[in-house]
Amino acid sequence: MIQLYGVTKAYQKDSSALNDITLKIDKGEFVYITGPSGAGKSTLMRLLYGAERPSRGQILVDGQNITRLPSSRLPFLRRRMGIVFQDFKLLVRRSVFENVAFPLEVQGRQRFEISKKVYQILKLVGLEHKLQRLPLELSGGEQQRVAIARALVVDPSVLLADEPTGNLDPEVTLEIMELFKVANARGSTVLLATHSREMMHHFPRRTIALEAGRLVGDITP
Amino acid sequence: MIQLYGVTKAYQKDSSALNDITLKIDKGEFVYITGPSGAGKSTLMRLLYGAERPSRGQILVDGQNITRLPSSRLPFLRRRMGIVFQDFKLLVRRSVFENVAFPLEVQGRQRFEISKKVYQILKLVGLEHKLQRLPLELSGGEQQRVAIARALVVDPSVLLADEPTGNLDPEVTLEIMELFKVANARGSTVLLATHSREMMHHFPRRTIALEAGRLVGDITP
Amino acid sequence: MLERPVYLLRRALRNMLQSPFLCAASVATVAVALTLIGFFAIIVVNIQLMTRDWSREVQVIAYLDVVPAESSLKGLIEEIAGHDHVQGVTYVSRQEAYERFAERLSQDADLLAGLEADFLPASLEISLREEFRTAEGVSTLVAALKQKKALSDLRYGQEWLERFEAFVRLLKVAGAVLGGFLLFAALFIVANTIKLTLYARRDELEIMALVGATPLFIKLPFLLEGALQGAVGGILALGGTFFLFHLFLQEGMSAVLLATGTSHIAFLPGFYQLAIVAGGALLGFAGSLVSLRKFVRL
Amino acid sequence: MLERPVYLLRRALRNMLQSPFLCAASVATVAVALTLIGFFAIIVVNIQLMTRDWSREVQVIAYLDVVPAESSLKGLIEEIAGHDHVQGVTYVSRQEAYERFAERLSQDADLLAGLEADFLPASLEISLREEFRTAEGVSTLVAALKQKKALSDLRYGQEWLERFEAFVRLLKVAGAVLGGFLLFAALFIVANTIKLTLYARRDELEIMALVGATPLFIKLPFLLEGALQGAVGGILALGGTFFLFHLFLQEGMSAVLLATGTSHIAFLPGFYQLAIVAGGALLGFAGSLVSLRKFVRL
Ligand SMILES: Nc1ncnc2c1ncn2[C@@H]1O[C@H](COP(=O)(O)OP(=O)(O)OP(=O)(O)O)[C@@H](O)[C@H]1O
Ligand SMILES: Nc1ncnc2c1ncn2[C@@H]1O[C@H](COP(=O)(O)OP(=O)(O)OP(=O)(O)O)[C@@H](O)[C@H]1O
Ligand SMILES: [Mg+2]
Ligand SMILES: [Mg+2]
Repeated sequence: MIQLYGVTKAYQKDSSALNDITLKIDKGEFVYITGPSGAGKSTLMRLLYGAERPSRGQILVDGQNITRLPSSRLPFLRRRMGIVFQDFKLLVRRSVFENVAFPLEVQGRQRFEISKKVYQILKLVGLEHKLQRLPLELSGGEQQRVAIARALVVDPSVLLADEPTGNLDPEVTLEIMELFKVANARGSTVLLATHSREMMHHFPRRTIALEAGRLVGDITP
Repeated sequence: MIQLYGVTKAYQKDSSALNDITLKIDKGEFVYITGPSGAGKSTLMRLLYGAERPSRGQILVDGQNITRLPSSRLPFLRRRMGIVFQDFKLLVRRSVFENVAFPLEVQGRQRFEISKKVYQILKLVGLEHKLQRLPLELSGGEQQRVAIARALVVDPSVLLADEPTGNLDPEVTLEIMELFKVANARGSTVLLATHSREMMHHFPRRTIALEAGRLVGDITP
Repeated sequence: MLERPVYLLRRALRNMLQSPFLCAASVATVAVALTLIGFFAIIVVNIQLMTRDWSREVQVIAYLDVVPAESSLKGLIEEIAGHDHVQGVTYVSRQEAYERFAERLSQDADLLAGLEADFLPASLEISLREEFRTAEGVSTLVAALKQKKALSDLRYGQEWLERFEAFVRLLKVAGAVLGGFLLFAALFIVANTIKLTLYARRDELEIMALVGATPLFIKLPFLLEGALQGAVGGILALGGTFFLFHLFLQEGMSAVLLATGTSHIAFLPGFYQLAIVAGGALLGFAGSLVSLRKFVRL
Repeated sequence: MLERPVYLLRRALRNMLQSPFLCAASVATVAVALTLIGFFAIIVVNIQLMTRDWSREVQVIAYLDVVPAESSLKGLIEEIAGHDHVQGVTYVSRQEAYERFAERLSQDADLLAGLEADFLPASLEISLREEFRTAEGVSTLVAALKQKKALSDLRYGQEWLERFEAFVRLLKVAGAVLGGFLLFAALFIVANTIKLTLYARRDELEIMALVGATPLFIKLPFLLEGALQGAVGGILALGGTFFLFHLFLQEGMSAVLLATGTSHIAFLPGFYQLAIVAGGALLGFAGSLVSLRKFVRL
């Protein structure tokens, strides 16, 4: 469960990227976050995984107040999450396989378990033939799929996906959406920031709309 | 005018990203390049601006064979082009203003002329209030618009835009498409790699379809 | 994670393989810095050996106005040799004294041609143990010897000894300042280089933290990598020092050295060799530790 | 682009401001490396001064078996002084010779108590111009002097001179090897550091090329930046050297130095100071030039 109470985030003094957001997302929900460019979608995500702290307000994830979390606890918060970053954030010196394996290594999983899971998930995103490639030897869409695989491989309890299909063609987008739905069905709470009306149209779900940092809509179809 | 004759590009021995492409794009045309993720769209662009050399085949831009171009001539080829990179490629230590001004500085334009043009184009993409920001202090869509502004500011004779609206909301996408159309109307040849069926539907133009490196379609509506 | 040193080592090695340029930059910097220090150490070690040679000349001379009978002379020598500051006692007869004096005047010796050989007195030359070859040690010994009647006329090159000690002090101060600064410079430059290599990889460090790695998990392979690079740098430095030593000091200078009275220049003793390699590892480790603090928050 | 130095300078300065960490890393490395070299140069310069002091003792002594009349003595002295190797001629009478000899024996001087003052001959001490204070210069002068009948008995400390020359040669070789390696190390480390700072910005260099910048346009501001950083590093090194000099050498060691016969330790002469700053600029420039070749193709 994710709760926000009066959350404001101002990167600079004069303007705030998020403004007094109060919001509740239940465990296992599938939620779109939408809004024009610069509305604050990524900022909301960054607050949830603790890369930024809110200027004001409180954020609770599974009942834990993460605005008060000491930074030594942050890694453990993040291990319960799967995050697809808008700019991918792949380790450029590591292969596709190593990138996807990394969150599992962090958690101290066994080697054979890691290999199996990584291979499976890479197969699902259609990259099983590019295990040993470096990220910069991939196309934009392939990089994005590596990022998605890395987020999904940990069976996250919360999945944060920031514009995860911006570089993908409609067919692959459909496949990826299927993966998100499967993860959601298995119990992951999914937050998906997107501009794609097509996507929201094909898979209608609760949609939270931001505009210039303010909550301007919260519609459950 | 852009001509490709039997162009093949293989990054690795066993597989080729582009395979025997022969293609002609007239001066002043507006062309979509489409195809699934990993089809070779970005590779085609990279060949056109000389970041990669084809493994086989010849490429002519305005009658000049760029596969034979000595690398000392490459900068001058690129100055006639405006390029929106799929991963933006902004100078992270320079402000938005400086990023957009850079191609003009390279060409030795006067300072007052640079200031004027940069401000105008940033206004067109809706970033006139973020001149002094660094790229990493922008949202994904804002960064993409800076990349677009940098490509348009030089009044390019060829505009290469690789997935230029993947991070933009539908409204801004429309505005950006208007800018591309204006550039096209002023004489720029426009090559636009995209997955967006919506875009191709709203602005129908000649569409070149790639699949696994092969030319599989070339439709003029 | 500490239970899995093999995993850590594998990650450290992979890191190095995946950025050979950064790895080479660190290793080379450590190697060059430590070669410099090794070279300096060779010089210091050899000056120490030289001054130890020179300090053999620290002695007390007791002039015997009346040459005693052979038996009592023997007793006297044994008595003196019993003092715990004394290393050895040599008897110099009048004839020997004259010969030495003539030798000492070298070219001018013929000026003494008309003189009798016995105008110089016989003497006992008393050498000191190494640890007492100081102005203070000599004073103590002299005070003890003065109590014997036969040894009233004592000479002990006070002036020479003071000069010598001043010279050694000078060398020590200069060596300590230069050496200290060299060490500081090496430390600073290696830390700076490592910081730059980590700066070039700060995105990597940030991403690791973003996908749930603890600071320790991020840092350990880099620390290991730093230590490994440092150790390799240290080994190269040892090789480099030996090469330079062989090329310039040992061979080329032996002719020059004969003229100055030193027989040969020694290479670094084993302990120093070990210290260079261990120092390299420590330098790499510490450099990484300090720099990581900057790039991995917490 | 060369017509617009102001634009280039502005870009170089902006570059530095925009990556203060990288800038500081280069400047600090240059500063530390050059401080080390400056310190070493102080030592070399002072050893040179010292050996010049010592070389004053190079002289030829002509013993006069028969003391000539005052007028002919004056003529003789003037004649000798006319030789182009000669700096000055001093007459030493028998009495003076005896006093000196006694002094030279120092503590043992009382051993000469019973002897006459005139057992030593009078002499002319002929000092040489600086450039001829070598074994060769002395030989030439001696050959010339030998042709005069009055000057048959010449002494010229050949042995001492050879030792002295060997010692100077030793210092020169050791200094050249250490100094050469120091310079190499400084060069290598500075170039390496600059390469790392450029490596951290290689994306920037690549992007500039992709939007149509010529290699020269990309490189010039970085070269300027390198030279500026190097010059600033050089100035800091000068300050650092002076600080260390003041702290350790000038003050603390004057007492020690008195005992060894040197009056004071000099700071670097102006030319060297200039060389350090200019060297810093050159180092920064060359380091950037070499490294840019790696990251800006063509
Ligand atoms: N690090 C930062 N420093 C300053 N301002 C920032 C920073 N990051 C984001 N902003 C600003 O905050 C606002 C919201 O940014 P955010 O990235 O959350 O937008 P977004 O909704 O994700 O947009 P997009 O769809 O373009 O990705 C924008 O105006 C942006 O300029
Ligand atoms: N530097 C490289 N080294 C090796 N293979 C590469 C490299 N760049 C691209 N490829 C491969 O070439 C193929 C085409 O890549 P390209 O980037 O042209 O695809 P694309 O059509 O732009 O895809 P997307 O829509 O995902 O951006 C892909 O299979 C990719 O893995
Ligand atoms: Mg965003
Ligand atoms: Mg692409």
